[in-house]
Amino acid sequence: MIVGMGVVFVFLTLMIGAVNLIAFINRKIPEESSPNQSPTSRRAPSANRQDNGAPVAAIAAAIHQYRKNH
Amino acid sequence: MIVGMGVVFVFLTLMIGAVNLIAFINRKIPEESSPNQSPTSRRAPSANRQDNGAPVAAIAAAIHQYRKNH
Amino acid sequence: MIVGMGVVFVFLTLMIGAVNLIAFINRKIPEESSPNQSPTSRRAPSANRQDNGAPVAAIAAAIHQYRKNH
Amino acid sequence: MEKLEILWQSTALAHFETGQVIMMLVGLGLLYLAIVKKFEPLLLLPIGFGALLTNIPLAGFSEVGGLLHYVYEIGIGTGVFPLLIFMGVGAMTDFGALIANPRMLLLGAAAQFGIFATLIGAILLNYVPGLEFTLKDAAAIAIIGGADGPTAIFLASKLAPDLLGTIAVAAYSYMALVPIIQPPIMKALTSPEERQIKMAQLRVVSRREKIIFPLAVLLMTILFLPTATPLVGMFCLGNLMKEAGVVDRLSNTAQNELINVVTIFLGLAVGSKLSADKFLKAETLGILALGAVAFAIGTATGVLMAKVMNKYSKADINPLVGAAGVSAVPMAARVVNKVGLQANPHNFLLMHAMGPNVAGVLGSAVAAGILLALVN
Amino acid sequence: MEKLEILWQSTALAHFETGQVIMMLVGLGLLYLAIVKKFEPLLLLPIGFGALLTNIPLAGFSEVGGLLHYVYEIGIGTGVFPLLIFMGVGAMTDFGALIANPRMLLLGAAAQFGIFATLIGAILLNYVPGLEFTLKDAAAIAIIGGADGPTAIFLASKLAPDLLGTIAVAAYSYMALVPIIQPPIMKALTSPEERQIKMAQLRVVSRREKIIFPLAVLLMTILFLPTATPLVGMFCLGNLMKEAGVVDRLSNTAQNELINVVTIFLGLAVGSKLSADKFLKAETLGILALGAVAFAIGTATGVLMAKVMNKYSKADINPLVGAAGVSAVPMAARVVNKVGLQANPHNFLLMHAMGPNVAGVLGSAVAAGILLALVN
Amino acid sequence: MEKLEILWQSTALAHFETGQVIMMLVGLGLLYLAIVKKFEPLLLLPIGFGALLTNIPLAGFSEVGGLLHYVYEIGIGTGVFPLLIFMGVGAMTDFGALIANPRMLLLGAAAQFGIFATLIGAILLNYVPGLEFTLKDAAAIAIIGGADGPTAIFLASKLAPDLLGTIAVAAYSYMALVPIIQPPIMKALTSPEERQIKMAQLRVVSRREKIIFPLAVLLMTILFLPTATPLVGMFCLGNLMKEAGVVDRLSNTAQNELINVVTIFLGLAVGSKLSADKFLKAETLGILALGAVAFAIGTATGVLMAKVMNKYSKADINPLVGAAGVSAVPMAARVVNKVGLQANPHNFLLMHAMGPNVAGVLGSAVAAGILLALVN
Ligand code: NA
Ligand code: NA
Ligand code: NA
Repeated sequence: MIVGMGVVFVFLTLMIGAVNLIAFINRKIPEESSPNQSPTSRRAPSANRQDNGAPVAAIAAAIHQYRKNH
Repeated sequence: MIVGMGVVFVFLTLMIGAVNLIAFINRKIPEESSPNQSPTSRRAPSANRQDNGAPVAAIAAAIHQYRKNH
Repeated sequence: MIVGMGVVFVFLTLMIGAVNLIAFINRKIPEESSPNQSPTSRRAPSANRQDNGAPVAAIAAAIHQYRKNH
Repeated sequence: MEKLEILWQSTALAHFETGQVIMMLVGLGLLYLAIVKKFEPLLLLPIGFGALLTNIPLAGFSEVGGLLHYVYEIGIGTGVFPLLIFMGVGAMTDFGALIANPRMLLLGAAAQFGIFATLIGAILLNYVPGLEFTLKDAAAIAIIGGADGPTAIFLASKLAPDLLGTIAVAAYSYMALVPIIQPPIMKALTSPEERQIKMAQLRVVSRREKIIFPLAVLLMTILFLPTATPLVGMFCLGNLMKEAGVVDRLSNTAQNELINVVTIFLGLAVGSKLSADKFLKAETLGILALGAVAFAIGTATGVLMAKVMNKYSKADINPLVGAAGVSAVPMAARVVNKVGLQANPHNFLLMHAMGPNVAGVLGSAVAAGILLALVN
Repeated sequence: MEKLEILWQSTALAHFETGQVIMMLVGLGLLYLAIVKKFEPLLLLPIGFGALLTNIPLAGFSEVGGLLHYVYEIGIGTGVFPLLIFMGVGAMTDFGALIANPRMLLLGAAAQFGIFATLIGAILLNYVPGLEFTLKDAAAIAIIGGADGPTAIFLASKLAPDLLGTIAVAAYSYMALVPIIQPPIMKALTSPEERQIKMAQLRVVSRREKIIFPLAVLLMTILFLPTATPLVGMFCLGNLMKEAGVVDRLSNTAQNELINVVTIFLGLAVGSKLSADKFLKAETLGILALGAVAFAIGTATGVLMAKVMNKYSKADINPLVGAAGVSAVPMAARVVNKVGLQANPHNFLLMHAMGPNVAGVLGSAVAAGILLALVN
Repeated sequence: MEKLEILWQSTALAHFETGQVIMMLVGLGLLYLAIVKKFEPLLLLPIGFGALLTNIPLAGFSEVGGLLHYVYEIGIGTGVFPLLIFMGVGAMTDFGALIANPRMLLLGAAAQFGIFATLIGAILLNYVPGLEFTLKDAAAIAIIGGADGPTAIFLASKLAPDLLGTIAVAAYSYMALVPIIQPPIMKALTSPEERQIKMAQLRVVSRREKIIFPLAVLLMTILFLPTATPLVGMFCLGNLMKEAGVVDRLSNTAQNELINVVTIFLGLAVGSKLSADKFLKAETLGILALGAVAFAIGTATGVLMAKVMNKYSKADINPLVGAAGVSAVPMAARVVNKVGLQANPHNFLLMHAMGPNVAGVLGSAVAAGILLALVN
């Protein structure tokens, strides 16, 4: 039991070191500002995506409907 | 065949009794009004749900776009 | 290699013929105008579909929310 | 040249047999019914495509190592696919109309008469020279009268795998033909006055009743008909997930992505059983004929039962709703509504027909359990 | 008459054993907890239903050829289902709070003390007459203290498949009971002043750190604890897919449709292990008791560790957040937040508790790897 | 102490071999390409992660009983995963541009020249000391020139499972490198005037033609090239589901959830084949070199074919669109569009390049069928 618990602690303590190391390196090497990583471009490209039209049309229709009724 | 058809009838007739029994008990023991069973709270809780933001943002963007064009 | 490449060409050339044939027949036999093939009716019917209400409600709520904030 | 010879030998042209050509035409016919005629396209499109694929010489789709072989063994040989479909259908089904008016269960029972009549018919067909049906075959064919695709596939996979393709095609075809088969029978057995009968509005059913209902159905099936529990159990699981209201994630997945994936593969696997040696025989004509008869009888007994109930019951019952007892959800209920509207344009029977309609699903699952218990 | 006899013999009534009846009541009890009490319904509903199905006489759900038999063998016998759940959970987990304050990992470690205390406890229970646990059994039981369902199922499937049903039910039940078990312990071990401690706001974590984190965790697990890599690896894969930002399609599927499908079948398969011969024995009471003890100890050691850290650290640490180290994401973190608000209505600890909370998931996966290495 | 020794022996540190370390670096490299460089991340991220997992000492991911072992056997050993991907891609593909201008099929044919040139190249590489490729190996390597990932995986799983990891990585890497590999070749083989050629607008294609097209493709494949029907058949099924318009439920699932789930596992399984003993050999360099050559040749023959067609055809054809014939949908078509815009900022070639682009998919599937027929 002591061995087991000890290993858990040693392991997670090492991980603390690792996270601190990552944070340290991260501060040293500033992330290059990449304009192509904007939220809009983060979608994975995929062949002939066509699922954009439908929801937009549905939303437009819903808005239209909503306006008529309110 | 007669046996088979008979069993179907017996079984489903028993079920009529069961449903009536449920309805009877249901009337006797009124459902306690549970405020935490409102429609909004019926969603199952799940770890770190984050799928709410995206559609709302998409809808807001769509509305914005729509307004500009109309 | 020559055999392989040749078969690819022969096969796809035959397919050109097939597509042209389809187009030809398609022009000869005009598609009967089927009013029940309108976009709205193209959805496959399915037992007790209930997924229509939710998104519309969500959109309406989003619109309402959006209007309040803008 | 030798290479060209190898390639020629590897074309299908050098190996086609007449039976395969005919079966591919059958496949194309099913695709036509699915796409142009919109006959149960969710199933008939994959079934038709599977029939095309399985009859290609040399491609080996349905031989060991082929895609359709795996799909069939894993999905249908084990009975898993129809059960998953049933779970999804359960998650789509609203028993409210049935709970509000439980006597409609009798209509769901009466319409199963078509199943047992067909059973006798199939056994009698043995007297026709050239037709041979074992008791198991007969039971599997009879279930076509249940008008429920997954139930038919499940029972056929257990009792008569060789007839599975034919039985599934017959079941789904006749389900699609409900708007053509049922109305004449419904009109022949009812008077215009009966067809105009208005039914009392259904009471509101509480959420608690809807939660307890699938559990009660499961419990009774467990007690009295355990052989029906695979089908009824998965159906009730789906319905419980829907009504419980605490696992909407699971319920939505069961009635959307999961059932869609299974439907694609179920269809392909069923189609893979449409091979010439199993389909192009006299038995197939017998099966198709029996299926039509079963539907007709089920419709008739449903309507007649409703007439009897109308006579002896306080509340009015429009006899048309009995026709919905064959299941074929929701098509049969819509047909009832339509025929009702022809008699009285202000009489909407749809909600009243939903009760017998979902009762019919239970009824045919129960009948399948009885057949399994009797002949297996 | 003979047919009626066959049908009677085919009812369950003629074959029920007392154990099966009791187990079906257990199944109904689990359904009650899931639906009415909303105890971890996503798992307990399918588990309860599976328990109903598996105890039906004659239906053979869990025998060779039955649906639950296949699902168990394919999904749990191989360990695949818990790993897929872990991938989905990884794709739902935000490690931001932990990366911002990595010392919280110590709390995730301390709370695993419950696991190892339970291990000793289970071994000691062998001295109680009538109870017999092997070392493997003891390790599988101990993991209940990890408060992480998939980890418990994964370890139990490897070390003690016979106890799997009981262990899974105990794990999920206690996870659901966190709001009842934890607060008294938390309050007993802390003073009102400690409970009011405010913690410094967490720094913003860059996207790059979030991408590198799962890779670093995987790398360290690979280097030091390869037996933990199945669990940790799939968790990190899910998290990497989420944070990478280039495979959102895959990440969304992993945390929605895929995890939902797997959850349904995982629950059914776990429930199928709730048979009378495996559940209705003295050991089950021992397991349930040990599970409760493990939770209590883990909560206590988490809080105590946080007190120690608060004493020796520059930055203030509210000892309550230590209780979140048991995992049970996100319930334990919410409990911390609630108890904190009782002490100071303006002190929101939720974000601070998320760090130890997700650290607890890693901690129990690591502990599972250690147990696998030690006893396998 | 003994326990500590057990734990030390159970760390990977005590067991790492150099090859495994190198392969894990390869895996990290693939993750870098996927996440930072956005090279085909949907596949390269899971492949890279799979490479990490499979090279962990002791974890046994790819040994009997390990997750990746099951996934590989079930998904790739049977050929099921690439076929499901193909079905999903079919459901995403719009053949409108190709039906409107069917001569573009010739460009899809010409670009497959890279495949057959590579086949010769791979056989010739046997003369390089240290390299040994059988005819089956050579055919599997050659398909990299088809620029179509699932086709390459399918063929490699049938002909050269040992090379599968390398071939898949090469195929997807070069597909991602299309924007770098193709433009110089396209510019070298065309004059500025040719690159400015405008093409006539495409006619509108009716829904009926789009429905018949996949059936016609399937029929011709069945007749002339049955060995290509697994790939072409599933592709046509997906496309038919999309165009039929009556099974949108199924089509949406095929192109979303189903393809996503399969992509995750396909990637992991492919990655699991990136083990040191199979990757770290001279052959790998040969394969990578041949893959690059195949892409370059395919691009060149596509462009040259387009030049010839432009010369002898009434309608103007911009030779650039020939480069899209390699497939790599939709990347190659986008590259064509971009290079075209550089020559004339008002000349949008995207729609015109989609024809040869999807023709290239058919072309490489056909080529795969020919290779299967010739060498198997
Ligand atoms: Na029925
Ligand atoms: Na834990
Ligand atoms: Na290609």
